[in-house]
Amino acid sequence: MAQIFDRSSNGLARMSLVLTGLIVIALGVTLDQLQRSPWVTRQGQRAEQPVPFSHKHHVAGLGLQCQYCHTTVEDSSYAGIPPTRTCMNCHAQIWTDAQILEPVRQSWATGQSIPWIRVHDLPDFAYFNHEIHVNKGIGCATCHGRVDEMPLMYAQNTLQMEWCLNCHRNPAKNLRPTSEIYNMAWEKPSEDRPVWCSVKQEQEGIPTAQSVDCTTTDPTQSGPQVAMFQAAAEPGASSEPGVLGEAAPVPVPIPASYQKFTSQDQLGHFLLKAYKIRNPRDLTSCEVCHR
Amino acid sequence: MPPREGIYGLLAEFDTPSDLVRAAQKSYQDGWRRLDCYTPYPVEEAAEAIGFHRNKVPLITLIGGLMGLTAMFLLETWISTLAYPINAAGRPTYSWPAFVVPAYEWTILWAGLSACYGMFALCGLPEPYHPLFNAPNFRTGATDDKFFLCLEALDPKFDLMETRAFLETLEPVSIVEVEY
Amino acid sequence: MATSELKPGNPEYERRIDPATGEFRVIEQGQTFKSVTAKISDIVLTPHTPMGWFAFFAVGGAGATMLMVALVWLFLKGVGIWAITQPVAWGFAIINFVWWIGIGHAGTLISAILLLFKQGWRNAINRFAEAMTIFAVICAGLFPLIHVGRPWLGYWLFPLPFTMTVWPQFRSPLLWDVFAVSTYATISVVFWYMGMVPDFGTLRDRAKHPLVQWFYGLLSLGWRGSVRHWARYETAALLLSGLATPLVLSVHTVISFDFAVAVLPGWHTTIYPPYFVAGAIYSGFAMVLSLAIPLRKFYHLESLVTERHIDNMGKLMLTTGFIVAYGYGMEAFMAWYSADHWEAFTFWNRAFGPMGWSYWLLLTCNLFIPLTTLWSRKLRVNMTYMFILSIIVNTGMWFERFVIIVTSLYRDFLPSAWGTYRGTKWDYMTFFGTVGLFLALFMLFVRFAPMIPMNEIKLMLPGAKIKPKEAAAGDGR
Amino acid sequence: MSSLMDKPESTTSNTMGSGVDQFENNPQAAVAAQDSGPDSRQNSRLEPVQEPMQEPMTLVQVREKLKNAKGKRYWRSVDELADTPEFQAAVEREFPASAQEWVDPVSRRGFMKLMGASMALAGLAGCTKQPEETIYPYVKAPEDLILGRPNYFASAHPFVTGAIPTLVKADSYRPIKVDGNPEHTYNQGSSDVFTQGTLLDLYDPDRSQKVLYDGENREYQEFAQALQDAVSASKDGTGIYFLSATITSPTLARQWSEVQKAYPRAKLVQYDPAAVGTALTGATWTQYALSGADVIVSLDADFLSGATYPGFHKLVRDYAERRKTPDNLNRVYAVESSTTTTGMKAEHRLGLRASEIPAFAAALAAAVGVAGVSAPSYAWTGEQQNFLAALAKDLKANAGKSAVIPGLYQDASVTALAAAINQALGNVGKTVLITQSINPLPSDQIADMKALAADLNAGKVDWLVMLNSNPIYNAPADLEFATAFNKAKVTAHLGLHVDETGQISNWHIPAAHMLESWSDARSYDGTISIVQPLIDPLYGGKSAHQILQLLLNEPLLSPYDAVRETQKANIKGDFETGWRKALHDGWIADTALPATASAAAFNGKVPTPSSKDAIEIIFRPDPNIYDGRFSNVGWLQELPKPVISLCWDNAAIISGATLTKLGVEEEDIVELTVNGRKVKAPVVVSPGHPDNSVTVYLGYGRSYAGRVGSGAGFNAYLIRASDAPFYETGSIRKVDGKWGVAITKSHYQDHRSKLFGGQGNGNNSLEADEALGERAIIRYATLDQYKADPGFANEGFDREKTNMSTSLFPNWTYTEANAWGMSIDMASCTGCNACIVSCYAENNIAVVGKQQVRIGRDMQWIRIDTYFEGDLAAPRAHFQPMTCQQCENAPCEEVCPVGATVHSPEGLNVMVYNRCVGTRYCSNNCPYKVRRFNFLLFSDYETESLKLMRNPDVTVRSRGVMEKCSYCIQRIQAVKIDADKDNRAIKDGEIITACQQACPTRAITFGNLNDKNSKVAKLRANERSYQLLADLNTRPRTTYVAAVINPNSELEETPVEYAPVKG
Repeated sequence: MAQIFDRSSNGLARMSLVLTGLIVIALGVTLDQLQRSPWVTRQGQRAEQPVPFSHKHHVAGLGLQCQYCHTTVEDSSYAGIPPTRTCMNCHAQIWTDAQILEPVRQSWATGQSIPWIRVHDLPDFAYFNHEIHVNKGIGCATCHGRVDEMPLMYAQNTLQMEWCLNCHRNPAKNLRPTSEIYNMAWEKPSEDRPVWCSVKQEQEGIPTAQSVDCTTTDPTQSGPQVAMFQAAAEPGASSEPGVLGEAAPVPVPIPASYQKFTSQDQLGHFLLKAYKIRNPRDLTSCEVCHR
Repeated sequence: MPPREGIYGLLAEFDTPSDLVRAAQKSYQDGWRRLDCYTPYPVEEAAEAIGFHRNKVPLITLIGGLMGLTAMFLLETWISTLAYPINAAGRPTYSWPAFVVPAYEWTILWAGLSACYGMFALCGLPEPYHPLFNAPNFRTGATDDKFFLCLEALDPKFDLMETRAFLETLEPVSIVEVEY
Repeated sequence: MATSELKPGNPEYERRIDPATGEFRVIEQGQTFKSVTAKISDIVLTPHTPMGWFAFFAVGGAGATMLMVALVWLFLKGVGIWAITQPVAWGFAIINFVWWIGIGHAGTLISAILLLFKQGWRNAINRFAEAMTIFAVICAGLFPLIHVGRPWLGYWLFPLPFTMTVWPQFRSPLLWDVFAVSTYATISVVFWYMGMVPDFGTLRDRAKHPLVQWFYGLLSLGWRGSVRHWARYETAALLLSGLATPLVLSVHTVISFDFAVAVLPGWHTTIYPPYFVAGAIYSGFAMVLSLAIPLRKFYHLESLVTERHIDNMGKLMLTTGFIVAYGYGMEAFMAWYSADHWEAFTFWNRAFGPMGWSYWLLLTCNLFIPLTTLWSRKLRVNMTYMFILSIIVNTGMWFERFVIIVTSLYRDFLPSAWGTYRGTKWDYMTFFGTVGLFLALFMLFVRFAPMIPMNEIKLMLPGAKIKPKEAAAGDGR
Repeated sequence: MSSLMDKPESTTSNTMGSGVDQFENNPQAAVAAQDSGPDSRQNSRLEPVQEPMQEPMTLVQVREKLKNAKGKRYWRSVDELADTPEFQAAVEREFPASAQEWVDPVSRRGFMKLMGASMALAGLAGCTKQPEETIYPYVKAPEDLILGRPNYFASAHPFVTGAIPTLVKADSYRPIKVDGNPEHTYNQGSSDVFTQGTLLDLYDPDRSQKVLYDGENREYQEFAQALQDAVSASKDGTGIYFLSATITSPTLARQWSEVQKAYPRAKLVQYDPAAVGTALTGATWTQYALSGADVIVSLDADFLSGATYPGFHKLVRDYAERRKTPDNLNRVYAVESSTTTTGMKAEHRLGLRASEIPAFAAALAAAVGVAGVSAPSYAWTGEQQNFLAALAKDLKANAGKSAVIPGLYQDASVTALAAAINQALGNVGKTVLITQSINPLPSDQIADMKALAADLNAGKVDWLVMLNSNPIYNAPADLEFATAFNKAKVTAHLGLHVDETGQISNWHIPAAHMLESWSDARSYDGTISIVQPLIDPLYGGKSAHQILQLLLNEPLLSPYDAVRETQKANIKGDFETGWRKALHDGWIADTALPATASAAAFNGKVPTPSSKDAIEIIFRPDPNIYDGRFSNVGWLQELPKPVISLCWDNAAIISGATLTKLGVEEEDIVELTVNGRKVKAPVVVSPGHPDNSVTVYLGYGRSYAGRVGSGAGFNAYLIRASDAPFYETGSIRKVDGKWGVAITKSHYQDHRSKLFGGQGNGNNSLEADEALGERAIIRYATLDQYKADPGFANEGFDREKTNMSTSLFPNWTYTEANAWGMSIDMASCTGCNACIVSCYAENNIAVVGKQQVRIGRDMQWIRIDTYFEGDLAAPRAHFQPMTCQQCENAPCEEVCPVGATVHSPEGLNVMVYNRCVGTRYCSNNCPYKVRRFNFLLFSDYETESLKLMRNPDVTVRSRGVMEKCSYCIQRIQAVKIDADKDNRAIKDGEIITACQQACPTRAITFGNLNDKNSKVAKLRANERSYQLLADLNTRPRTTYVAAVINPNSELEETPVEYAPVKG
């Protein structure tokens, strides 16, 4: 009786077993990478917008304040997308016949919205709230990246749950003085870039943002330019009851006991207390983001 | 490895397990070590006869089982106490009694798999090609009702004529040379 | 036919009865290595499939198709097409799941536990019992997947690194199920396949057609019956049965935890683990009988699967049946003895509530009929009776799960939340669909794999005895 | 958006005390959790009314549009495209016949659902990409809008029983919640099922959307022209008839009086099927101040169950205030012909057949010594005599401290007698106050209706203009209105729907919803509230004001100006400031009506009761859909009616004895016959219903209500005659067939012997015996028992409190943060259901439909458990609001394999919908069975108008997901964020749950248990507080305050013995 299989088949048989194992592993790794890949998250992708609006030009170039357009970022969950009128404030005078602005003028004329493509798009079951973040020392750039360096807007981060938890589990590493919220160029303190902070007697009903003030220039020399927190100063920034009530007292810059910080870790933990940030157990509880 | 040339060994065929066992005992006493018996069902006496007493399968199984146990229990503990500690039903995050069950199952799973794969690995299976299949009478009987004793060429005592003569003394039904 | 008709002296008697014990022989006289090989492997290797096979396969196939239809609709519309509701949020799906898993148990029990107890008679039936186990587990495993509201998220039950960084909740018995059932399925398959490797070798060597040779050649992994291999093989088999035994006990224990861990009166009881395991084995043997009796007739295997097997299984059913009965008794007793109002009411409601009929049906099928009749050896070896009984018991066991799940749920703590339950056509289609699937798979197995382990049978033949030289002359093979 | 945005009147309620108005908002919250459809917020801007109509596109263009869309994108395009007016125009032109199925979202919907499902399957959720979403920003943003924060507008819900002042929550100017006005003295923030339901009524996708003339589209101007021509042609208004629902608006009344001046022969007929012939249409108006009443007698008055009774909110609140503490309990006697929560809550209830009640009233009057009234000779049973005697005695003992309240749907003599008794007892001026009617144009509606029918038949009617009325459906049967109707030369119908009348009228004009138009109305005490619109009319609807105005000299004067015109008279001081204050506060200060008129004198006529074995048929407006006007409001259709827990249908409600007497079973169909008029109805048994009488609810059997209301129930108007609108003797017989009804609570008779814990007699309800027995789910005591043993609620076997040391595990502590908890007062709750509807609106709960409810799949997060204690022939009911108990050791959490329901640090049992895979194990393991599962795709993702309505702070749950009460976690989170922002603690009462907000009896209290001074903490410390199923050690955060009742010792029946189980 003859052999059914050729000599080589022994090798093949064992090889195929090994290969199967490898393929399974490879598949697993691929899927794991895929779920985090820009293909899924749209991270870093520049959407086809009706108007190629450049944050770089408007922020870095013209030095527009974030809130000039995103007006409600401090008072509402929703930062706000500027109405066409905001564009027309300037573009009624300048670039009045630029081709790329046609959609804007269209919108202004017809009363139809400019249909922007949503770049930072959370799932509908995730409830993100801008006001609390900016009021508690999370800067725009922390999530949105260096918008002032983005000719076309794209998502700097994945906005996936693991990314959110990353900070909710340890907010200290991203906290900054609320005076620096809109500072795109803000960098973590270091030996050569220290930060000085002081807490004035913080009292019930006065937003923590106001009882803390920080400066990047040594307050011991030259009177500190104390950075002010916009929301509090603006009268009627929020028309809601309870919120600050009548406009809160504008703190006077007294060179109080300033503390010097040379590392994000120190600063973070200081602000953690100063801003009364809830502990990670609270911040990672489901109802914080899902309702 | 390059395919070897020449003779694999001499294959003696027997009708009854008893004959085979006796033949095997004789060969072993005669000093043969590179030899093997082939039977349609497990004949422990034959294995004993050619001096195959214990194997490593139990050890492999034990190791596998322990790995399964520790792997799952650690995973559970890490997940529930470190990765995302959550208050579920007011139970402690480290609810070890609950962790026992999956750990227990994985112990069995890994042990079982190691037992099976270990066994095949030790046997060098899969091995669809084997010189013995060249023997004309092997496949007709070895898995049916015939009993074979094979003295292999690799054994220092092996010499075609002498070995054949030696086998004759065991009163086999037949003797055939097996080519590689 | 019953033993009484066999008089000592007549060849029939000699062939089938063991003079030593007067019991039926495990293997009828006159079987040789060759005859065994031929009988079993020819069923597989014969080129012409019997018409009957096609008939059964067609029935099974039809059922499987019906299952597919039901599943497609289920995925399109949602589990709402079933009767499940508030408060009975688990229905047929879980009933079927527990029922199928239970059936699976007998296979493992026969191949593992009886092996440990050195019950030689198991050899003839363990192979297809194991096959039964695997197909039953396949049918069972289907249900946990399809019964969830969002099946496409089922993979969340496994501890994998998703971007949510959220993990399974290990206190949930459902999660324990995931591990128990998957382990059970894997080990059963491994055990089953390993057992078949040598027999695949036999098939390889007997096959005529090169393709068939090649096919079984692959499956046999090149098995050549070296006694060294046999030795390791035996050890592995022994170890596996040693592992499968605690496994099979744990699986239904874990499934009973699904209920025992819950707070629901009628579920929250410590008797469940033993009671479930016994019930599982009980129904399992019933299913083995429902398969074995037609098979031995159809393929003329009476010489290998003898009355002895049926008889023994009958006895085992009697035993497990009584353990189950003890379980039922305990429930009633505790309802009274615990003086716990919840228990008392639940028991009253099971027996006398609007769904009391199911409770009495289950008692009839599981206790009254079998436990009274199985005492009689006459009936135990009466194939027709045993076949019908096996069907009855399986029905009864299905209703046991119905009673446990539905009648505990539909009236629980808050009377205001009481409801009721009646299965929809989709429920029935899914259930009978899995029965069809099971049948189809089993027919495939019968056709393409050796349904009786040849090597283990041969081991028991007189020819396998090792005798000193002188006696050796002319021993019958 | 709403034209409001640039009107100064729109005011955020920043001076209002309540904290409920601080919400954050997620721009896309209202979209599917699973497969996200188009964004709701943006759609809200793209209402058809705003869309400038463009050239209809050709089908070629359509194909163009779809060409480069593939897969899911493709289907979404079809959906979006199909909603554009151009497309609809195109389709209508190409193939008019099949236009509907393309344009009608409903028929598209079924298909889209399947698509959605298969999509979900196709992409294994986790790995699917979200579809690209578009942002439609404003072109010119309104000044006072902060996207993501709601605005609040004070308004009122005009209703025939008196307007309910409301505070409406608007998200970017879409009204998304209607609640009571917390500052208004009348309802103090509470509301009722109707008021809550008006929200869905506004967004009802079946509202009429086009002006129609004989079925063809027309412009409103054409109608206006036609009407004006006709009127001016008629010179003095001859042949011009207006048929209106009862006029509640002073402005409308003023406009009518001006019309009368201009056209003296024009006629106005008011007709409200639920008000006809009742005190509501009379010249006088009786108010009750129950806070001062120790003894309250209801003569068939259902003043505790809903806004069907005038002053409900105040009456029930005053009633409940006197129940909360045992030291100052009032006592209620109810004599009633049907089963209502009033009777069920009453200490003593006497079920009488409707026609016996006038006699009983007379007898009572005589007994308390009302001059000139003699007790009619009637064979009262012994029980009835005892009741009468004891009642009279008690009343006399409490002269001046009691109130006798007559039923609306009773013979006029009852009202008069009640007034007489109050007079005699000196209650008037103390607990009873009589003013002139708050409805500006009282009239004898029956007579007017008869006259109108006559004029129609006489062919005198040239123009019949119907304002928000539907006579074809609900006119008295004996008037044969449909035939008379056709004799009118021109008929015009103003209505929210193209209803039965709209169908056959020449003209149909879509009406503006009360949330879309300006008006005014008086509440219970006569205080005027301004009804101000929250949003531009979605479908260009018109209000009655505009119609009447057409006849006046400045025909285009807007309702806004008309209302200002009227109120100039009422607003003191500088008008503009007064007006703005009125709009802001929600009412015009001191416009309450003075106690002038005295009650209509009793004319001595008391109708004699019908013979005891004659069958009486009682007509009542439906507690949920009233006279049928709310037929198409799914929330109200699915709402279990008080006491009988029936939904989606009305029925012939009879007593158990009558059931046996007739030899029928529940769900059998019977034929009710009154004076030869017949109607078929399913039978439903109500415990305690008087024998030989049948209660039928009006408002069902609509044929053109819409997708929800059409075909539900039977039309009781068909047997309701003008001369007997309340009750009439008739006959009842079984006919073939069954009609399955949806009843949400089972009630089995308890046939168990004492051995098995039953009562031996089969008279009790099994559920109640269990609940009041060892399960100790309902715990209450009589005043005497309470005095003897104040701790009764937590004493004795099976009533022990949670023992914190029983657990094997170390206890989780919730001391550092807030620990939310709820307390529910069993004494106060009257089961009026307002909480349920409020929850619907707040939490985007889906309506599932009758068939699903029948098999037990209703999705209500809060339900009112009803237990009937004692003999089902004369039970006492206990109402128990049941919702997630937020157990600290939650059984549901332990068994969830994916951790979709877990515990928050504040002790809440949070449910994460998007993590749920739907094993339903949690529901099985929930002892309270308060979890709700989306067995099918219950939420509607396609209907655009409903998307506008959704609360953007709450995820819309998709198929296969478990959901449950969350203590309104979205409100908690909103307040927490604001508090953190301001660096302050959360004030007690700052967070109000939706159910608490709606509750007229303040039975529900929510707050922080760690704050020892919070209301809820105090209540929890109350000796009468108990936890449900505490013996399971679930440690619920919700506790119940056991009721103490105040029975009259002379009438006290022997309390039921609950024998413990003897195994």
